[in-house]
This record gives sequence, C-alpha cells and structure tokens, in this order.
Amino acid sequence: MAIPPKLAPTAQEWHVTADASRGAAAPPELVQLLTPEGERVEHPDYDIDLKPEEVRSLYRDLVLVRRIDLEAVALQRQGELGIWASLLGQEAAQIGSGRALTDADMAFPTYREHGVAWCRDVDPVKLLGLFRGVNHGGWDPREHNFHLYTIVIGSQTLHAVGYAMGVQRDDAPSATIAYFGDGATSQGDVNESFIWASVFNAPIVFFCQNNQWAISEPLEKQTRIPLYRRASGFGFPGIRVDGNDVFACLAVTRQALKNAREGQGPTLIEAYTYRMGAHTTTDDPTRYRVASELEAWKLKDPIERVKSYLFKNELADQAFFDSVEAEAEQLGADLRRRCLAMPDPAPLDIFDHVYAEPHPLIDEERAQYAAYLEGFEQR
Amino acid sequence: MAIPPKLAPTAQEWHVTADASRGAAAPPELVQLLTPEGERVEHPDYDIDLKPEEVRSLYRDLVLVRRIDLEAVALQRQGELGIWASLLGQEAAQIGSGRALTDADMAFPTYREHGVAWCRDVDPVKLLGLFRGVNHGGWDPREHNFHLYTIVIGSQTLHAVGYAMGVQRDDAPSATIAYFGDGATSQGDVNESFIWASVFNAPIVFFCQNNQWAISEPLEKQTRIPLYRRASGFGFPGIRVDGNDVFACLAVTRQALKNAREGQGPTLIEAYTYRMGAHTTTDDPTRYRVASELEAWKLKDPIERVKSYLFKNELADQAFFDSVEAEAEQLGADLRRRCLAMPDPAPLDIFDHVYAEPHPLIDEERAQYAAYLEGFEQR
Amino acid sequence: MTILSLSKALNEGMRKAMEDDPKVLIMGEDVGKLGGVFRVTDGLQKDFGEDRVIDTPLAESGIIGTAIGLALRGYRPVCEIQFDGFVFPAADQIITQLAKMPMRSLGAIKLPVVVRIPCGGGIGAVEHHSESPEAYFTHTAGLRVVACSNPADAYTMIQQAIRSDDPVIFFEPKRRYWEKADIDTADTGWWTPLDKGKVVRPGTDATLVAYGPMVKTCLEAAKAAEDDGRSLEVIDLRSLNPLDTPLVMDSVRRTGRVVVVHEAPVNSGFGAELAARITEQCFYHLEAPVLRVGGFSTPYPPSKLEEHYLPDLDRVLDAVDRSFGF
Amino acid sequence: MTILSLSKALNEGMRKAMEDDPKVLIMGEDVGKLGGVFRVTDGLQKDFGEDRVIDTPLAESGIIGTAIGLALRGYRPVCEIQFDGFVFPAADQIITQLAKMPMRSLGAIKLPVVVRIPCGGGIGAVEHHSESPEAYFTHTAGLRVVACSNPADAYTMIQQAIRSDDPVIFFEPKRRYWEKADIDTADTGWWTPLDKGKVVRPGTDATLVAYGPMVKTCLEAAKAAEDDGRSLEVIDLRSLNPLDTPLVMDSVRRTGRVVVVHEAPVNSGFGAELAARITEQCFYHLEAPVLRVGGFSTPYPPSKLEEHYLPDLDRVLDAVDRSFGF
Ligand SMILES: Cc1ncc(C[n+]2csc(CCOP(=O)(O)OP(=O)(O)O)c2C)c(N)n1
Ligand SMILES: Cc1ncc(C[n+]2csc(CCOP(=O)(O)OP(=O)(O)O)c2C)c(N)n1
Ligand SMILES: [Mg+2]
Ligand SMILES: [Mg+2]
Repeated sequence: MAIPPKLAPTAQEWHVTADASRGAAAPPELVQLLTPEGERVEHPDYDIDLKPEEVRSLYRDLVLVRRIDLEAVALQRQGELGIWASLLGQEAAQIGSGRALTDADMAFPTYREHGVAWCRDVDPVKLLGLFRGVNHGGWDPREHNFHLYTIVIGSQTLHAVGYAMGVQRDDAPSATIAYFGDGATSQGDVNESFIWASVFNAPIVFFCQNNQWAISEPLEKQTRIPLYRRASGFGFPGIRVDGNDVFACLAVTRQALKNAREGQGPTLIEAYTYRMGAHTTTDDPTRYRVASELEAWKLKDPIERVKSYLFKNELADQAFFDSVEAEAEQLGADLRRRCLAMPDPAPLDIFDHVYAEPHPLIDEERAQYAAYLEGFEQR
Repeated sequence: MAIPPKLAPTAQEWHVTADASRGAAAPPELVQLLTPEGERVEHPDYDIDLKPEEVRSLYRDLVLVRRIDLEAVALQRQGELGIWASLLGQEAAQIGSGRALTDADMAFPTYREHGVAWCRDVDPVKLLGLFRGVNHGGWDPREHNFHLYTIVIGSQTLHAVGYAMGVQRDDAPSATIAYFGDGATSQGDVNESFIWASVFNAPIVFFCQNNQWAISEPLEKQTRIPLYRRASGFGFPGIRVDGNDVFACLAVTRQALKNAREGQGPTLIEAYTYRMGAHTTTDDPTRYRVASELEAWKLKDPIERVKSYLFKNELADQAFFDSVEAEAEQLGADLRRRCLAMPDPAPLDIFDHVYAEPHPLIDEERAQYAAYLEGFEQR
Repeated sequence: MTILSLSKALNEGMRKAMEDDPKVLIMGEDVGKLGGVFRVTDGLQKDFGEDRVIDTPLAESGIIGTAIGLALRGYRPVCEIQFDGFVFPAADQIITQLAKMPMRSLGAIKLPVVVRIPCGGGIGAVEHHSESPEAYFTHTAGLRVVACSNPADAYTMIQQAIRSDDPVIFFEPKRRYWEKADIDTADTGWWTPLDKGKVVRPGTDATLVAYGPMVKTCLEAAKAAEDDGRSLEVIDLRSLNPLDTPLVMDSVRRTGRVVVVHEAPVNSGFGAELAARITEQCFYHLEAPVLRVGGFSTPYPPSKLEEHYLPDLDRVLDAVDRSFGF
Repeated sequence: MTILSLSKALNEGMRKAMEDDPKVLIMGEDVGKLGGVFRVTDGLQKDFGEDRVIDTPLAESGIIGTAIGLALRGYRPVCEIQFDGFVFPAADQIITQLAKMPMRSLGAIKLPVVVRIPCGGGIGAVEHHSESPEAYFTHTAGLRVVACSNPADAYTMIQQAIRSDDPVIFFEPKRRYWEKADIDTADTGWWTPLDKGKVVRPGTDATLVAYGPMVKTCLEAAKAAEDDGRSLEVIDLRSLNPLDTPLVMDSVRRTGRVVVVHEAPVNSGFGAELAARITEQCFYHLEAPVLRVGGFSTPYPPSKLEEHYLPDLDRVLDAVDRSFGF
C-alpha cells in the first residue's frame, strides 16, 4: 500500500483545513431524508415510513424542546440560572435519536441533551437544577434510563460502554447510546471507548453531534477528516447523517440501535448540525465566528423543514400548529414558574449522599457545621 | 452509506477474534522485500537498492543487538539486572527503522528499543542503568537525538508529537519517530497523539511494533482490525510492513520519514513481528501462549533471512560471518564486564536533579539525611 | 486453618466474593490467563469464565470508566491497576466520576467499585513500580481508601471492600505479597469493620502509626525498641479514609508521643493529615510534635537507592529518639 | 502606574514574556481568538500568531504531553487548563512525566513548562468549575506549585514562572480575576523570588496563612479582628512548593497561634502539611494547635451552597476564636 501522494506544503502551510464544508453546502456522504425545503428524498439504505400522526408528534417534540431551551436561556438572562447550554439548532439530532430509543435502551448525555431528556420523560424543570446551582443532577437515571448530565468532556462514553457490557452480560435485548460533541472526539476517553466497544462488540451507538464548534474552536482543530470516518480506524461502521433532519436522525439511529441489540456491535453516528447559539450563555461567539455561517445554517432549520413538509402534504392544518404553539407557551410559562419555585437546598445538604454507607468524618463535619450555624442564629 | 451487513452473533458470541493471522501465514497487506527464505521480492510502491556492504552492515547490526540483548538476559538471570525487556525477534523492526533515521531526526522509544538505541550510538552499557537500578535513564537524549526510555505506556507518543511541532516551528528539515507497542494503541494518549499529529500535520512517524502480545494479552484484546488501519480513522496513511524484514522496515520507514520532512505529515507504520521471548525476564509466557505459535515464528527469523540472502547471493563469505560472530562475542563480554563495573549511585544522589533550580526543601532533606548517615558511621 | 500468602489470601477473598455474588466481576490488564503479574487473580478466569474475569485493553482510564458503567448496570467490578505508578491515566475517571457520581445523583446511584492497587517499593523494581499514591485519593472526597498489611486482613478486607456500596481504593503492599500467615477462613474477622484500625502491638511510651507495608517495619522497630526498654504501641490504620480517629487519639492520649510512618513522600503526604489531626485533638497530651518518617521530596529513586528512600527500622527508631529528645 | 485587573495583569505578564523570549508559546483550549474563557490570553494570538498561541484539540493529556515535547525541543510552553476540574485527564502526563523527567535524565533535560490553572470557587459555577486541586501537585515531587493572589504578583509571578527552568503549576484565583490594582509594570517586583512568601499584613496575636483567593478573605478577617482588638498577621504564601518556611516559622514564633485557610477540603489538604510542618518546627511556641479552615470532606457543592463550603471571614474568625480558646 502506497502512501497517497500529496503536495508537500511549505513549513508555513501546515495548518490544515480539511473540512471546508462547514458552510452552506451539504457534504456528500450525508444521509438525508427530508431536505431543508421540506421535500422527502429517498435513500438507498435508510428509509422510514412515518404515519402522519408520528410526523406531527415529532414536530411537536421539536417545537416544545426549542421552547424549553428558549425559556431556560431567558431564565439565565434574568439571573435565575447560573448558566445554560442551549440546544438551539440541534433539536432534530436530539429528537430523532431520542425517539429512536426504546424504553429499555439506556442513554448517556453530555450537558446539552435537553431534547433527549424530553424523549426520556425527564421533567424539564429537573434539568434546571444543575444550572440553577441547586444540585449537580436532579433526576434518577434508573427511572428514565437516562444518565445524569456529564460535564467532563467525553468521560460518559466509557460509562456507556461499560453499561453496554453489562447489558451483554445480562443477555438483555437493549442498546446503549452515548452522546458527545465534535470537540469530545479528541479526548483519550472517547477513543478508548471506541476501542472497548469494538473489542467487546458492545451493543452501543456513539452519537456525535457535530455542531461544528467546541466553544471557540472550529472542527479543524479536532480533525482533518470527517468525524464519522474515525470509526473505520477502530473497525466499526461510521455514518454521517443530516443532523437537522429529524427523519434521517430517527432512521439512522433506529437502525444502529437495532444492530447493537442484535449483536452486531457499535456504530458511530455523526449528526452533522450546527450550534446556532452561543456555547453557553456566558459565551460570546461574535469573537470567533462570522455571521454568514449562521445565516447559511438558518436556512437548514430543523423545525421549519418539518413544518413545510406537513404543510405541503396537508398533514397538518393551522389549528395544529397553533395548538402546538400554545402548548409550547404553556410549557414555557410552566417551566418558568416551577423554576422560580424550586426550593434552595439546605446548608447541611452538603454532607448528604457523599457516601452510601456511614462515614464518621462526614458526620463529624456535619455536626460541627450545624453547631456553627446555630451559634450564628443565637447571636 | 450502509452499515455493512454482518451475521449477528448470539449474546454468547461477542468475544470477537478478528485477526486470526497471528500464526504462520502472513497477512495480505504486508510490505515485504525479503522473504523468510532470503529471497528478494519486488513491491510496487517500495523498493530499496542496497549495496552489498550496506546489507552486511545491517546483518552485523542485527547480530550485535541480538547479542547485547542475550547478554542482558543472562545478566538478569545472574542477578546483575533487576529486570530486562528483551527485543528478541524484533531486531529487524528496530534496525530497519533505526537505520532509516538521519542524525537530525529524533526518536522516542519505549523500554524495548535497544536496537534503535544501537542505531543512535547509545553505548549499550548505558541501557543497563535503568534495569540495574542505578538510574532511571543513563544517556543524554540531546546527544543522540534519542529520548530516554519511557515506561508509562504510550505517554512518549505525545512528547514525540510535541517535539515534531517544535521542529515545524524551527523550520528544520528533520522528522520525529515515536515507538510503541500493539498494547499501547489502546491508551488515550496514543490516540490523542494521532489527533494532534493529524491536526497540526506534524512531521512524525508512528512506529508500532506489533509483536502480537501485550504481556499476556493477545492482539484481539486491543483491536478487532489490523492496527495499521487505525490511522485511516485519523486521516493519515497507515501501512503494515513485515517487521521481521529489515529491508522492508528500512524502506518503509525511510519513505515515511521523508514524507514527514517534506511536510506531508504523519504516517503510522505497523511492523508486524513477534515477541520471541517473555515480556520481561519476570514473565512466564507458558502461562498464556502455545508453543506452536513460537515455532511458526521461528521460521521467520529476521537474522536468518538476511544471512540466507547474503549467502545465496555470495555477498558474504564464512569469514565475514565468523568475524561478526567474534565481534558479537567481544561485545557481549565487554558489556558484561562494564555492567559489573558500573558504580552504584551514592545515597545522596537521591536529591540530585529533582529540580533545575535551587529548592530549599530538597536541600534541607539532603542535609538531614547526610547528618543521619554520618550519625551511623560514627556509631 | 490454612497457611496463605497475602496474595493468595486476596485471591481466596475474591474467589469467595465471586461465589457469594454473581455480580462481582474482575477486570484489568493481564488478570485472566496470567492471573495478574502478581498472580493475585490466578485461576479465577479459569473458574469463573471470561465474562466475569475480563482482560481489558491496555488503558487505565478505560478500565475505571467502563467499571463505572458496569456498576451503573448493577455489577460490582473489582479493577486491578497493574502497578501503583499506572493509576494516573485513570485519575480523571476516579476523581471526577467515581468519587463524585453518587453525590451528583443525590444518592440515586451507588458505585460499588473496588480499585485494587499493588503499592509501594522494596522489590527492586524500575521507575513507576514502587509508588505510594494514597494521598491523592485520601484528599478525594467520595472515596474510601484502605490498605491491608497482612494475609488475614487481606482476606477479609477485600471481601468487605467488594461488599461496600461505596467506591473503595484498595492498596496492597506488594513487597508483602509473599508473606504467609495461618488463617481461619471460616472465621473471617468480619467483627472488625472495614473502616476500623487495629492496635497490632500495645505499648505505653510512644505510638507508631502505619498502614500497608510499613506496619511490619513498625512492628520490627517496636520489637527492637523493647530491648532498649521502650514500649512502643503500633497502630495499623487499615482505613485511611475514613480514619479511625477514636483508636488513634486514644493511643496518643496514653503515650503522648507519635511517629507516623509511610513510604510516600512526607511532603503533603497522608502523614501530614495524621499529624495535623492528632495535634488538633490531642494538643495537651503531646510531649513532642508528631514526627513523620517517609519518602523524601523526590521521585522514587532507582532501586539501588531504595533502601535509603524507604523508611526502615533505624529511621523509625531515630524518629522515636527525636520524639523523646523534645 | 497602570490600573490592571488580575486577569489583565497575567495577560500583560505573558505578553512581556513572549516579547522577551521567542521560545515562549501559549497553548490550550480556546486560548486563541476567544482569548480563553476568562480572556487571560486575549489578543495574544492576534499579535503573536497561531504558531505561538496555539488552540489545541480538546484533550488535556495531549496539551501537557505535547508541551513536554515542545520543551524538549527548546520551547517554553505556557499551558492553560480551562478550569481546575479539568486538570485530571492530564494528571498522568503531569505526575509521571512532567514532574519526573528532569530527574530521570539526571539533569540532562529541563522542562520549563508552566501549567496555568484558574482555580477555586465563588463564581456560581456548575460542577468541576470550582475545584482547588493544589494538594495533588504539592505532593508531587519535581513540580513547583505557586498561587497568585493579586494583580501585581500575577504580573510578576507569571513571568518568573515562565523563566523558571522547572515545571511550574500556576494557580490563578478565578474569583479575583476582575479585581484591580495600580501596578508599576516597569518596577516588576523581581526582588521577591517566585519561591518566597510575603507578610501582607503584620500582626502580633495570631498568624493567618493563606494563598490565592483566600488571601483577600484573610485580610478582611484581620481587618475585622482589629475592631475586636486582635492583631492578626496575614501571610500570603505565594509558593506552596517549595514553602517559604523561614517566613512562616518566624511569624508563628512571634504570634504562637496559627490558622491556615484554603478552599480545598481540609482532609489531606495542603493545610495539613502546613500544620504538620509548623508544629514540628515551632512546637514550643504554639499556644494552640494549628487550626485549619477549608472545604468540607465532600465534593464541591452546587453553587447555591458554595457560600457555606467556602471559608469566609466568619469562619476564619471563628477559628481564631477557637485558637484563643485553647
Ligand atoms: C475535560 C474537559 N475539558 C474542558 C472542558 C471545558 N469545556 C466545556 S464544553 C467544551 C467544548 C465541548 O465541545 P463539543 O464536544 O464539541 O460539545 P458542544 O459543547 O459543542 O456540544 C469545553 C472545552 C470540559 N468540560 N471538560
Ligand atoms: C500506563 C501503563 N499501564 C500498564 C503498564 C504495565 N505494562 C508494562 S508493558 C505492558 C504491555 C505493553 O504491551 P505493548 O504496548 O504491546 O508493548 P510490548 O511490551 O509488547 O513491547 C504493560 C501492561 C505500564 N507500563 N504503563
Ligand atoms: Mg461541538
Ligand atoms: Mg506488544
């Protein structure tokens, strides 16, 4: 095998820009079932037969999670949350993949998977706990088969593979899905998780939302070839899907999960999408990216295309759209109200749940601090 | 892109054995220029034109490093070394790649690259320091452009890439080579080094000696596809070479180094070879591998095939072989003598070189310990 | 009664735990056919199969990370880190995930993961094979940290660690692996909980506090001191986090003098915590400051020098002398 | 004189270092166009180019590992770890390589690598963004560990750290980034070497020992104590390894009472080393045990509770009271 000939760049030219497709043009290998204009297209390997009510339901999901997200951003602006990581633009990737999961499947999110959380029936107000600073994770992962948000980039991918190895050992007919971003693909842990998954043929789907940015760093800082190809180096299939196309995300993830459940091992899905907002509410993307890029991606909005599709095919009328809108408003208002009503934790909660079994030092510190606080009250 | 159809294994069958070629049969993608029988073969992409004296010189290298290694094993058996990691079977991979380096190139070894050290003019006795316990690294890396042995698996690959990034910044016409084993490919660091190298298009060659074993773990515990294919997931070329063929190792490494120097970025070379001995002198391979495997690989000995080639083509006579043998004996005896003559370090050496600049706590501890030792002497 | 080496006692303890609970798994590098480089898992794969005794890819972060995932699925993984010096690639998974996930989940998640680490020097090994990294973990809230020092404790403590619903960092004194004792495996010492220490030699004049490999050294020192007419009490802490404070303080209040001994560097080592805590709680009982004997503030030296780096009987007794000199 | 915030002072210090020495590089996540999430490297890439201010792939082990390689090639990399809680993926490269390689080479290798870590809490952040991991590094021989507490020191210390031929872990108190001071950048305070502490407020009755973010807290406490008629001396350690022992011991001998303050958990924290060492060296001068104020033995809590976790003026004064109560 020959080393592919390549023009030798000069020493000054070694800043490689490999994937210049970040802008408007869709890269060639992309699985797409619904165009930005709302046209259904065929794909030789993936197809999906969705009943009208299923499409409407997906549309509703997309609108509602966007509304949850918008409300959270607003809550942060008003000082009710310390920070918020917006999913704006990534709704289709999350709803498509999230709706592909069965109840028995297990999901491991990052900190941005509010749409997947929605699919896993996690009450949206519980997502706010971490960002409001009242807890580090507000739901019971076992109840929803949805793990807690993980902030340390990439570390959840290993937990997911370990979990999938457990599923294998239980001989259970379920799959595990691990979410992560484009930036995360550079972490040792993510690559180790690929190795584990492949060596043990674990029933797992790696779902990478390539939103083109890791805070201020464009994709080229993490890779010089399309991310889905990473999988080939580890011996399992990788596939790139239009991350703004909820049909395609659903179809591709469903197939990958099925393969996993049937013992065919891991798949890497790269959902090609875009982070429309700031990295988090504390970020200022104008420092590092150009407005035209955002404009190009606006034309690919994941919700608009489903709406067009429903309209054009007369699968929904204005009354439907209005009712979803009203539901979204209701959900937003409700979320806001319940956010403000969230009780603050009590000081002595600091000492809870550090250990599952009794721990004398924790008990001692709790008692001391309680006495200290009491001393204050008595003053 | 479709997920390749694959027979679904049952839940009990997910222990994948992907690379069943570890035995005698050479895998197809292998670059080979000299067969185990000593026949020169052509390769469409790689060739090499070696003068008779160059081949004799390579032969001499191979024999001498095997002799050094044997002597070290013997020294360990006799208690003169604490442990030794034998290169037996890997001579061609090391001499081939080591001789491909120019003086200005920089090499980062593991703990087993005694053959590469030889090519970098490191006095063999200096290799023994670490294993005899008189130091942690006995040569000046800058003098030889050969870094110290690294024991923490894979960590040197990042140092190598960083070094190569420095070379880029210096606009220097040299390349860097990072050595590591098959087991090391599972470490996060090694995969991160692939990412860095590819993103920065660093002038580096990754030289993986796949000796089929990581202590007791066979290759299948690290990968389910051939290792050289890992590179494709990161966007740079990977190539598998017959690691027991010194011509092929030389040719392939030379080309990869040249590409690196010319700004074409990284290459992964998988040198397909076999660890003929134990992992280290404290290991007992009979616990985990079958004798027949060893027998099959004996037929592929890296030295025998060069000898056959020299013989058959009348490029060397018995006198030459005898002289190399004599030189080897001499080298072995010399190494033994100089090993025994190595001075033990002095107790207070413990405190040296911990910091480059003065450090009061170290000084205090040194003084205290000196006084303590003196107290003993006075008793 | 059976005569068992420390490594065999661990092996038998794990075997018992695996028999008792099918959710117990062993995982690590070379733990299968080889039985680990110290043979601590010898024979377990043969008897329990490859699904329960898992030879993993060569990556420590992967070992701990997947063990966490297995624990989330209801398993109780026992991970082997091959040598002390190789725990650091797993530091992130241990410190940010294993230690913190239970609290992160408000108690919904329990992580019964044991991380076995052969530790310490004295075996003539090369770099990274003689480290004592316990202080990195005692400072990490959410972990339990224990160290066994003898075969009987090894047998019991490993089972207790596996049964614990908390993550446990389990240190094994590698140079004591081959030391033997007569053990009654039927009578497994469950009456001493995992988080309690032991007075392993009573004494009246000063207290030696140690754990893991240094317990034996301290016992030898105490024996030698006896000839000089000094009665030294020796405490085997066994648990570093939590610390058996009542046991330690009771001894210190009786003797008034303390020497803390470990192999790790003294600087910011676990002995600092002991010294600080003892002084806080026994200020008026101390006749001398708590003295610390341990490694120097240098990397572990090449093995020809390790006898100088490692605390030995003489350095312990020197510290005792200094304590009496106050 | 110029009015600079602590973050801007660091920025100016790095700029100066880069101007002085073309081998100085900046590397890390988002250090380029964004200028770092705290803007500490703001504008440097614009002025020094992408080859000297390097946005790296998202992997901390990679950052430190390649920085080591660059240092081997003669560069002086200054690495930014984005937040304290994300240093752990780099633990192995820092502990087994960066700290030990110079000694491994018998002095042939110098590794002038600076690892900048914004540290500590108090900014209302989510998990992993408020950690104080200094004790992991003070226990690691081969590293220098320093912490700046104010703009003037920040400006000077970062330059001294970059000039040092040893690896330096450089802690920056993130909640003090925005605090300003009038600095004479021409008169850069080189007369205080990097490894020396400072008495930042003289006093006679007790000594408060702190570093980084807690220096300000201690100064406030000392001010408040003045009203109660207590004169507290405040020491800003600046260097944790090595420790400015003479400075600390001199103060303790004068005051006889010490309270050590840091944000990290008290248990096995750096305060333990201070307490142990002070007690060893000043046993007969101490009127009370060295008391420690710091974080609890728990993970850092959610931000609504951080005011309880973090030492504040009241908790410091409470400890002072307890010290006087002995
Ligand atoms: C180990 C670690 N390093 C750094 C960070 C800081 N950080 C938070 S998000 C982020 C970028 C992540 O990018 P990507 O993986 O693409 O996910 P996205 O935020 O775009 O969804 C960084 C660097 C972190 N959380 N964890
Ligand atoms: C981080 C780390 N983990 C574990 C070890 C223990 N160890 C030493 S060599 C080895 C196997 C290495 O296998 P491979 O990379 O194939 O190299 P080889 O020894 O076969 O040349 C292991 C696990 C180590 N040195 N470093
Ligand atoms: Mg991203
Ligand atoms: Mg190998």
